[in-house]
Amino acid sequence: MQYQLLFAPVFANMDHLLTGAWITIQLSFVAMILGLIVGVVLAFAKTGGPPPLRWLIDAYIELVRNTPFLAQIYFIYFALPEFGIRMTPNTAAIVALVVNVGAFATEIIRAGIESIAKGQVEAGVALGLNRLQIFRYIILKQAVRTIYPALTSQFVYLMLSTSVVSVISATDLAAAGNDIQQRTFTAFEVYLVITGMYLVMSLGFSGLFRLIQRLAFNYPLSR
Amino acid sequence: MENVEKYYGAFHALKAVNLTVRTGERIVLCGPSGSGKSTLIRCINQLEQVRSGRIVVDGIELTAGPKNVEAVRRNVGMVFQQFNLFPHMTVLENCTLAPMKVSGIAKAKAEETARKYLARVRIPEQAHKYPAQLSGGQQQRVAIARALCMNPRIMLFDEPTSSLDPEMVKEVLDTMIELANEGMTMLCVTHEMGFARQVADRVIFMDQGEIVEMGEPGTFFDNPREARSKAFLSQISH
Amino acid sequence: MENVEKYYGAFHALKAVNLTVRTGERIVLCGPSGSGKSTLIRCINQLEQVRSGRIVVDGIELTAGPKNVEAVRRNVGMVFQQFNLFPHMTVLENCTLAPMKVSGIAKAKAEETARKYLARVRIPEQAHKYPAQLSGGQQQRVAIARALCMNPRIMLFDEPTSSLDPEMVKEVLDTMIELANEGMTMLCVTHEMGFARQVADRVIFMDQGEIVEMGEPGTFFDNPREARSKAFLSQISH
Amino acid sequence: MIRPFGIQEFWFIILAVQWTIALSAAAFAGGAVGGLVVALARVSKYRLLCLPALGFIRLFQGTPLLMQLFLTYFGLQIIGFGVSPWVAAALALTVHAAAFLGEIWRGCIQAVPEGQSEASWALGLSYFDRMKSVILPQAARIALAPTVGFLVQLIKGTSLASIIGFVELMRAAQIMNNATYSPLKVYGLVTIIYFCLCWPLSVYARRMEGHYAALATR
Amino acid sequence: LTLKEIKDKGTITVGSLVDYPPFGLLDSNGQAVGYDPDLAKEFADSIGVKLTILPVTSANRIQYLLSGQADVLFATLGITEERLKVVNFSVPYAGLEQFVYGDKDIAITDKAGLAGQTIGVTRGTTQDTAVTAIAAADTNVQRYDDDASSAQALISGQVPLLGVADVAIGQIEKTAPDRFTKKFLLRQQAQGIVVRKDSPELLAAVNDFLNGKKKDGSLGKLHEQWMKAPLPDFIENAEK
Ligand SMILES: Nc1ncnc2c1ncn2[C@@H]1O[C@H](COP(=O)(O)OP(=O)(O)OP(=O)(O)O)[C@@H](O)[C@H]1O
Ligand SMILES: Nc1ncnc2c1ncn2[C@@H]1O[C@H](COP(=O)(O)OP(=O)(O)OP(=O)(O)O)[C@@H](O)[C@H]1O
Ligand SMILES: [Mg+2]
Ligand SMILES: [Mg+2]
Repeated sequence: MQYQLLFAPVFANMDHLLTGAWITIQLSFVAMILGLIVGVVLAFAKTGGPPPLRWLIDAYIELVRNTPFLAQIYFIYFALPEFGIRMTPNTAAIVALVVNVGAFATEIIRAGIESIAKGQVEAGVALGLNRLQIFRYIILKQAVRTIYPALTSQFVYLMLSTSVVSVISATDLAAAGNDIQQRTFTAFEVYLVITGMYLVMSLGFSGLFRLIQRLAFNYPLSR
Repeated sequence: MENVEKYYGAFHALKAVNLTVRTGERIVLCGPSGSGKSTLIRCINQLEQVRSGRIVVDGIELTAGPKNVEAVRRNVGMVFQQFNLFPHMTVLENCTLAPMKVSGIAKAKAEETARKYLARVRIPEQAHKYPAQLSGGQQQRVAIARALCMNPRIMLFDEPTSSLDPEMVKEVLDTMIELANEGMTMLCVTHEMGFARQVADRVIFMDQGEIVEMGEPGTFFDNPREARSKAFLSQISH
Repeated sequence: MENVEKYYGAFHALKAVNLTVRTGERIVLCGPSGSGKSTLIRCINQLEQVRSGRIVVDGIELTAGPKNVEAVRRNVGMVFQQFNLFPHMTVLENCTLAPMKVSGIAKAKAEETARKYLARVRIPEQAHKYPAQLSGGQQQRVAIARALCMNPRIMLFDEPTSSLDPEMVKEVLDTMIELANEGMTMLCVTHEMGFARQVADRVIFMDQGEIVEMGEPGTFFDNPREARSKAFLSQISH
Repeated sequence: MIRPFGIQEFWFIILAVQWTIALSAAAFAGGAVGGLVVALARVSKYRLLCLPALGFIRLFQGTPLLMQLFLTYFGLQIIGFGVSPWVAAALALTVHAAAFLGEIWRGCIQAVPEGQSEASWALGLSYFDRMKSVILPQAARIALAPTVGFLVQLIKGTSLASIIGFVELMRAAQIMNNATYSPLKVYGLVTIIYFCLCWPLSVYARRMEGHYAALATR
Repeated sequence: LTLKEIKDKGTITVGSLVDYPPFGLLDSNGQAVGYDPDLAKEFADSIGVKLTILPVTSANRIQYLLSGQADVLFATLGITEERLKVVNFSVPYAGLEQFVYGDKDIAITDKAGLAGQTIGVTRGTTQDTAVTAIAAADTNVQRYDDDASSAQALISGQVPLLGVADVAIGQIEKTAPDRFTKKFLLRQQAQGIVVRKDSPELLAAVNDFLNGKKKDGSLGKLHEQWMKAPLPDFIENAEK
């Protein structure tokens, strides 16, 4: 049996795929920004907040880190309505992504904060800055610079994990691909093409991150 | 400073330390590694909390409550062995951060002050560089300028020259000597004996968390009373 | 070493350096930071590759091919500023690793040799500790013993004492002096002038990638010829 | 035909754990071997080794695991190497793990101070001895925590093998959910099981991280 | 593979759903059972080969066949024009009635009522095709990966309406009785057994097998056993 690769139906539906890719980019981007904010706030709270708050954050992180994203998204979309929280699929997808990446970002940023030399904080204290000012003006930028690689690969990973949000009928790239392959029965070809599109997007995101790095963290490190 | 006791866990780092520093006085602290010199001066601006005893700075009792700590920190400048400049800010930003955020001074005014002090430590032209672009000696002088920008009444130095290459030690010491000559109250941990002889009003020798000997530099160096001081002095001038 | 040129990218680190070291000679290299001292001695055991010029060690031309590099590396021991002991191995294991793996010596024999050299650097009792459990001075002496275990014909030292606390400098220098007295060929980057005066046959002063001055320690220290050497010497003995 | 979510369904899901574990173990074992090769190639100074390793990492870190699984299973069949879902899933996850572990370990190898390499060189050690006796043991200590961390990610990643019909934990849950229409019970159970698998590993990883930090600051 | 090659090999690989009761499910021993697997067993016996059931996923059923993982699909596939373009169908062997189904309070009786509504379907099923065909421009069609997810979307209130087959409706009614009603019939959908276009003899063998079983009534019995209902008339009488 000889399998004939048929790309024509895939390319005929390219607009559909591009729309899906655009939604994937939007989902990732919004989730990334919100997740980063969650991460920064929680990391700050975790490195100095009152113990009960820290336990709560720990519990959140452990729960998210140790369960599959698929299960998390099921829960948010199908179970939360029982508690009266109802969201559209794309909103639920964003919420799930933020919840997920927020936990990872918190851990990464916390590690970054802890990697800052103690002397930096002491210098801030000696100058009379308060805790929030030290965090905001001294630690944050340096911390993000040290963990920037880890953070960006987490974000690329996030972008790739959006491929499972189609289970709750969100309309991302993977969902668009599924729709097309169901109609044209060229699953292999469709997946090959969208895999290529994901690759382009992740390389694009990596490039964008490098650009941001060059612009935002342009201060020289010690010789 | 009265009867100050400091513990790190079970480790007794400062043992009943008593010390009074008068305005304008310049004190050099020395002693072997681990003797508690850093601990002592770090207690003065509460980088370390003491177990018991009283610390009064400029009439304000530090050990009495967090409000006082704030007030004292504004009056105490500190320079560290590792410079601890903020690497992500230019020299100028390093110097203006605290005045702007802590004292609420306007940016233009803060920069003016910063430039004044940078000129005083002889590096006015480096204002827009980042710390990593400066030599160690220049960095340490920026650190001194940064502390001065808060108009402190006392300056603390913790081995300001010991992580510098030999060529750069002098430029930093010169800056410190100038500062001393202008009448700044200074407490300085250092092993630079030349500096101590030249500017110190008193030299304090510590060992194992205690003040072992205290005296004029001339007397101390040439004629130490205690056996421990003698042993130490002979070691560092081998 | 003939006409050696070394570049880091576009940066010209060594400029037409010529140097001949006789067997048993003890040479001290000094010069300001960045002058190429480390680069020079690192070229000798090919930690850095040179752009052009010839390096001949013990009759073997290093620059001629990889085979020769292997042979030369066995005859050259090196001690670094940062000790670079292997932290996951005990002192004894640090010392026996290379003899066993490179020279294929049996474990018992290698340990015997190692103990001999550890005794010689005066720390026979530390053989089963890990580097992190030793003081800096002890670690550096282990590093010396480790290099000696390979029976090198030349020893290179790159600022072996400059990351040590002042109290520990002496114990390492003493070890080096002993070694020198036993007739080891040594090339040593250091700013310890006392050591240089005591053991060096020649002092070489480098600046900006060039050998500026070369001479007997007495002559060099008390009566330097070049302006740059004078400036440097006055700086480090301020 | 619908049946309630009973003890039998419960056991069906519980027993599927063995396949999740088997898949994770196979992928981890294969990925460790591949990852070591990739990491060594990546830190090599020869471009001929370094660049392909980089390309490999970029490719497999830059595409969704879901797609990798699908393309492996159907792609192998198409080019004439039909394999069972089990083999395909193990293979795809192995390659995935090799890419991630390769990148993690590269970082760990590079985190060993340069001076260690230099000292080994100065002692005359060969490349093999230098790696085996000096660099890798130290890198391994740094690598332990992130590696265990990745193992957690891998275990969770096996849930995507459900796309090619391989019956591991997540697929078992889908099947039971379709039979019982009790998603909260089914997915609740599955979530708890994943948590029980992953959490001890996470705790261990963090303990190791703290341990290493304590060593490093000495 | 041609029929002859299958016979030479001695086994036939049949793709079946195992997550679509009562058509296909797993029994307590993890064996695939149900209307599809049982029928496949009888077919394998009829041509004298051993049977291997390959569990397939509903979303990728056809890919298993096209890429050659499965020789034939007994996988509850509805016969549609689109599918006929890439594969061949046997004579119908089962039928489903598909409805628009949803909240009691929603008063809809025909496709015009779908305007402005949100309706869920299972991705790639024939309901998907049917609903998509009649949906108005402002109808929001949400596609889930399997029937249980679609059903859960309805039950949890994420969608008020569902395009769904009678089999699934039975299941939903048991979980959430009296909350939903059938709105209108989408269509009657006949299911066929699927083979690749390049195996005509295999198709002929399947058709012979099915026609034989229809004639002697045993297909009806098997249907009765699993579906608790006789073979629908439109299947019984269909000639293809
Ligand atoms: N954060 C800490 N936790 C525990 N012990 C500490 C801490 N900081 C300092 N110590 C201990 O307290 C003692 C005094 O330390 P201190 O830093 O004041 O010494 P020092 O005189 O400044 O020495 P050096 O010359 O090395 O800077 C030392 O034995 C040190 O090990
Ligand atoms: N790997 C490298 N890449 C680029 N430049 C380098 C590198 N190593 C050294 N250099 C440059 O080469 C010059 C000589 O360096 P070298 O380390 O030999 O100086 P040195 O005399 O040993 O100084 P120090 O006393 O600080 O150790 C310096 O200007 C340094 O910046
Ligand atoms: Mg100190
Ligand atoms: Mg050097």
